[in-house]
Amino acid sequence: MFRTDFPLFPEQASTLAKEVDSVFLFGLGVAVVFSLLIAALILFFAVRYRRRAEGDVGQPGHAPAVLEIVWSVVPLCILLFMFAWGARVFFHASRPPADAEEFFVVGRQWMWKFQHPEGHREINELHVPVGRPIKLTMTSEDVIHALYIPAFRIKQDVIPGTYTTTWFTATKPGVYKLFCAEYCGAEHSLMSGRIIVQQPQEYEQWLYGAKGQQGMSLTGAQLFDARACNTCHRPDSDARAPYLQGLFGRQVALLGGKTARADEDYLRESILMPASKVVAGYQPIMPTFKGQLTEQDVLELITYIKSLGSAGQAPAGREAAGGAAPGGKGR
Amino acid sequence: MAAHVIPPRVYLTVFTILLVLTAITVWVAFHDFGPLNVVIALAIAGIKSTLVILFFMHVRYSTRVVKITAASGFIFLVILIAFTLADVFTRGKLVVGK
Amino acid sequence: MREPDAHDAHDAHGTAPAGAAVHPPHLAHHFKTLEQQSESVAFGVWLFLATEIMFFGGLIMAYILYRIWYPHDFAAGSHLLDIRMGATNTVVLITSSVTMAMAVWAAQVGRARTQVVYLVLTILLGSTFLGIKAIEYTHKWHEHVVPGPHFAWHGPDAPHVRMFFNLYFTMTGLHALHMIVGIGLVAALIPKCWKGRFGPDYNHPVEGTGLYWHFVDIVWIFLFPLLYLIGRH
Amino acid sequence: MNAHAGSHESAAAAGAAPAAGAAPDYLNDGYGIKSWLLTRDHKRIAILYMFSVTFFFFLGGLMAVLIRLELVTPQGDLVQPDMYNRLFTMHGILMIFFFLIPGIPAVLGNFLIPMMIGAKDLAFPRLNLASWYIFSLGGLFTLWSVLHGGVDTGWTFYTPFSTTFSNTYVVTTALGIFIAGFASIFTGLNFIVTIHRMRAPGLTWFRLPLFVWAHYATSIIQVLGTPVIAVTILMVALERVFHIGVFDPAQGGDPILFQHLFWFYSHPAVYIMILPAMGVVSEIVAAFARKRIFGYRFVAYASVGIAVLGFLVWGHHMFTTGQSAYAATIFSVLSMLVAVPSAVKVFNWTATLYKGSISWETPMLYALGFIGLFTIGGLTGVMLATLGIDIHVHDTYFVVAHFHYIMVGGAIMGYLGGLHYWWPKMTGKLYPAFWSKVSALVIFIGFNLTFFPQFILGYLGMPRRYHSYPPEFQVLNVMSSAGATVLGVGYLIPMIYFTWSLRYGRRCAPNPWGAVGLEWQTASPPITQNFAVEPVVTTEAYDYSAERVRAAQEAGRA
Ligand code: HEA
Ligand code: HEA
Ligand code: HEC
Ligand code: CUA
Ligand SMILES: [Cu+2]
Repeated sequence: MFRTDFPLFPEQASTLAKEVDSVFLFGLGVAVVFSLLIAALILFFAVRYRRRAEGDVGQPGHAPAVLEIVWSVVPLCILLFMFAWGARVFFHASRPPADAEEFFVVGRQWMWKFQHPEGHREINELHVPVGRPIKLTMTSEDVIHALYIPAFRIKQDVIPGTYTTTWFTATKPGVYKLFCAEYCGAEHSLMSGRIIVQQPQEYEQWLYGAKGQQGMSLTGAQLFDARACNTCHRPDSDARAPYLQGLFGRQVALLGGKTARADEDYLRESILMPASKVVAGYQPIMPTFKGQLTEQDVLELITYIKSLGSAGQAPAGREAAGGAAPGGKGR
Repeated sequence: MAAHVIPPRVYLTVFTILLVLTAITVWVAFHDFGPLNVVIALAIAGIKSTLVILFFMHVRYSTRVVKITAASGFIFLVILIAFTLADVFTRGKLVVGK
Repeated sequence: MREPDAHDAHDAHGTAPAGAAVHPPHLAHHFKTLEQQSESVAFGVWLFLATEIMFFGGLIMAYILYRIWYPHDFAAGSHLLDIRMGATNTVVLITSSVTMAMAVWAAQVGRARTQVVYLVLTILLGSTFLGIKAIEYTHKWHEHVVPGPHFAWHGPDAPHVRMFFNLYFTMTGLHALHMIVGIGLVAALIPKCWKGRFGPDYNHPVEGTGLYWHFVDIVWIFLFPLLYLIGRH
Repeated sequence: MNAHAGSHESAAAAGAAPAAGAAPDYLNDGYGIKSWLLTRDHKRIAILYMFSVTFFFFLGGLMAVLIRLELVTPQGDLVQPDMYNRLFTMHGILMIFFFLIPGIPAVLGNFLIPMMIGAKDLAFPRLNLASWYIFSLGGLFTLWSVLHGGVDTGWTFYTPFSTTFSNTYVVTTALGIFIAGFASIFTGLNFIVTIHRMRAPGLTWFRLPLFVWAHYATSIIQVLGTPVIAVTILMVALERVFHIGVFDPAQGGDPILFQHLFWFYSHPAVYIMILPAMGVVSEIVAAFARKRIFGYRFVAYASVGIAVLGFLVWGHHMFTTGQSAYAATIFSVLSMLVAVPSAVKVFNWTATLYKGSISWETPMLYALGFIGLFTIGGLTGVMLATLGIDIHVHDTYFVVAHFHYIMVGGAIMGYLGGLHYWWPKMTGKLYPAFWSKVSALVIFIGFNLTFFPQFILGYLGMPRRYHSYPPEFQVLNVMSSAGATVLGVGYLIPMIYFTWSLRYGRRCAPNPWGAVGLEWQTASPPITQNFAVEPVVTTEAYDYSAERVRAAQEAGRA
């Protein structure tokens, strides 16, 4: 089956796509203009000044410094312009808007696992509503993968042991291809999937149609009990461990005088390798949960901890600004 | 012949300084200077190796290209470390929603 | 190969070209003067050392990164190292550098016996270093911190402490390997020194070997504070 | 650069007349396998290298053929995915580490640098021979791995896939690359010392041919960059064997550290591959336009500028890998800067053609092809360095097209141009002019047909290292595979006529092109000592004045 119709330009289906395409088209323009210019000059000179007699020699030209400066500075200006424009787009692409909904992605050889904030899970397929910013927080269970959605012009490596993020706002309902772009082993080329962009109502329907799902923070809360985290992390004053309410986003004072910001990576590390960053004023008694929790579990726990409020939007009755520790223990 | 012959006296002087510096660096290690500990330790290592390079390795009396070669190894090493750490220190620092 | 030997036979190509009649015996056919030859060798060795700096540099880069990430675990690992042995070894190696420098000096002034004495001293000191290192390694083995199935660490965060020891053994191991090569190079010089081959005109093999030896010393000058002197206070 | 009238003529005369002197040319100075395998003559070592790299090129090319065959259809039907992964990995490794990196320096550079600077040999002839043996040993390790099933990590060896997940011959291949790396270091070291210390009287830095400048710059990278890949690959091997954990996130290691260390070498390494080709092009353009290279000094400085700046941009391979966005920004802007010296070179070559006396000989065709294709490759490189574009095209066929444009369209064109230019010098034989022009044309057409469609594929979003792909990409892939066939034929033609010429080629005059470079002032093929009398240089490089050219031609005809 040989297709004779084939696309020359990829579909644009996110807010970012237009921006990326504009820089690209500019770069392409520069490339075409300069390639043609050089090619034309070479051909013209090679014909015009072709050797006519055996003993002919070229006319030694003197190289004026101005010329050298011009053809260094002009490209330089074009290049810096391209850089600045590209960097703007890139920063836009790297900073999810504050109101983005957070989805979780776990990559593994050779499949993609997605989880909606409401808890619904999908494999190799992701339903999203059109027009709403969506942030993907991603990690991998084995090797490095990369989430690539050409129609959205986004790509981000998914790295074991840490979280990376990317985001998009889809602009057109439809079904778009999803690829793994970082080589990851035998079935790298089969580690693909679909992004299904739906109108918000359709999406809601689909979500509630998906039965038996519960919010991630709820499963997280259950895990928190089931894994006995709550035996230490309690609100009372003789708890052996810091109470986690209002933790997310705050600067945490660590043993040894350093501080760390309580972001996802910090929480993950605190759960899997508790001894590597010990909170000041506590004993390093927390057991490691490495190997006992799946990446999925960790994500759920993190969502739960985040749902306990974060710095800046702390639940009533506690102030984040002063940094006074919950339960009176210094942080 | 890298023509210049350095008299043994110089070697002995350098040797003494190196021993003293070794003693200092060990001494410093047992005292708390906060973050300065690392700085002092590396500074002393830097001075010691400079002495070895200049005198034992005759760079002080060598041609300019040898001087440049000796320096370039360290310079490129610094580039490697500086740029890599520039990434490591700023990773994940992009503030959400700004 | 450490010391790119320009000491090529000059007879390989049959008839020497006219005008090369006064070619000193130690001068390779393609050089014009002994000075050109010995400068080339010193320069070549220096370029090789620049390479070596970058080679160790990759490891040092890894070490610095993880030390910044896991300061406590690295300090905990470092505390297990014997600082007295490390310091002793530093002194031993610096002393060997002096004896090596003296050997080069002896070659420059053409004293054959003195050269041999200093070279032998250098080898002895180098071996002492390796001996002490071997003792340290055995201690580490008994303390179960040699990476591998034998490794056992009873504290929090064994993986990061293991990382310290992995790097410790890789770095000191590679350094020791360089020492062994250095001892071999020095030993290879001794017969020639004994025969009085080296003098004011021709000594670049000794000088080149010396450069290499000092470089190995410099590596240790950095390894010692990096590995042994963390958070001792 | 050249010897001025008086003394160079005596050199030329003495060298040029085979009958006059006692000294046989280097090819006849000893026969038998031993006289080759134990030679210390840089020219013979260059020939040894030529055979080795040609072998690796065709082996790598064979894998490319299989890759392109597999990609004719969207389904993975020719080979298993495992096999496909090994194919592109071995293709990349062989082409980069065993063909292109040693390619021009160890063959053309080795042969020509001593002659261009009027020396009898490189500074360390034994080290030179040793480097060929080291290279061969590295090659054997790699071949051994290929024969036992190969490696499937991609030529980039990204961790933790290469360290904990791949179950192929990573360690032996890594060792092969590690060993071959030292050959590269020793070649570079040898060149630097030679260029500093062995120049003929009167040959100042700014009289050196640009070929020598380019190799000098290349050597800097070889000496300072290669050890880093060596130690990195050593850590990968240690990690596989002893699980030292430095790159293993499960043990607290950082996989991105590997990428930093890898690209710290591998980006500068791309300049190891292109700078020598640029040097070749400078020589050819000057010789066939019969004109001094326009802006000689700027071109010379540009080589060194590229080499040094090239060390500061490696992070542009890691824009989407979780490297910090700030670091990415720095690397992006620095990548832009490194394009400027390349632009300077392209413009100066073009300006050299202006009012030149241009002859359309085969080497010139290759050189002009180089300039055009390198420009396209370089400008797409600049697009990749633009952060906003790279998020979309990273790890797609756009990148594949970019680097083949530079490495196949650029560097190989340069290498072939150089071979055609100096073939008479190296062998004393002429190849058929007609067929060589045909080959240049076939290669140019085949090349563009192969790799141009890949730009489009890349922007459409086809990821690289894909064994199977969505059907809408098929047409472009078929075009690419068809082009690869033409390209393959194009490479076979020179292979055939070069081999043919060794036996049946017409004997050429010492200076068939009427070129004025110092290497043309001696016999073709040269005597073992290169020059019968040491040349003395009194003029600038590329002194293509009418008298000089006439003199050169006359001496050449003698
Ligand atoms: C010989 C090899 C070679 C050379 C010389 C180059 C040269 C350049 N490369 Fe390329 N590159 C590779 C080989 C090479 N590259 C390889 C092998 C890869 C892939 C590795 C892998 O992942 O497997 C790669 C990948 C690669 C990437 C990563 C892409 C990705 O994975 O996402 C980037 C990104 O910045 C890049 C940029 C550049 C730039 C800016 C140059 C510059 O040096 C180019 C400078 C030249 C010019 C700019 C042209 C001449 C200028 C003019 C005619 C003047 C007019 C110019 C302007 C107005 C701008 N290259
Ligand atoms: C110097 C470097 C070099 C060279 C010369 C080439 C040459 C070629 N390369 Fe390669 N290539 C790389 C370096 C190079 N490549 C690298 C570094 C990668 C990345 C690897 C990775 O991802 O890890 C790559 C990847 C790569 C891919 C992407 C694979 C993938 O991502 O899935 C493709 C696909 O088309 C390709 C094609 C080709 C082709 C068609 C040629 C042609 O130019 C080859 C032409 C040569 C021949 C054809 C052989 C000679 C002729 C014969 C043996 C006669 C018989 C053949 C016929 C008559 C057809 N290369
Ligand atoms: C045996 C007691 C104990 C258990 C069980 C325990 N923890 Fe902890 N945890 C601690 C202590 C003590 C600290 C503070 C010292 C430190 O950082 O290691 C802590 C710190 C933390 C922190 C960092 C808090 C901060 O303020 O920065 C997080 C997050 C955390 N624990 C999560 C969990 C989760 C999730 C679980 C269950 C899966 C859990 N803990 C189980 C004792 C415990
Ligand atoms: Cu997952 Cu490629
Ligand atoms: Cu690059």
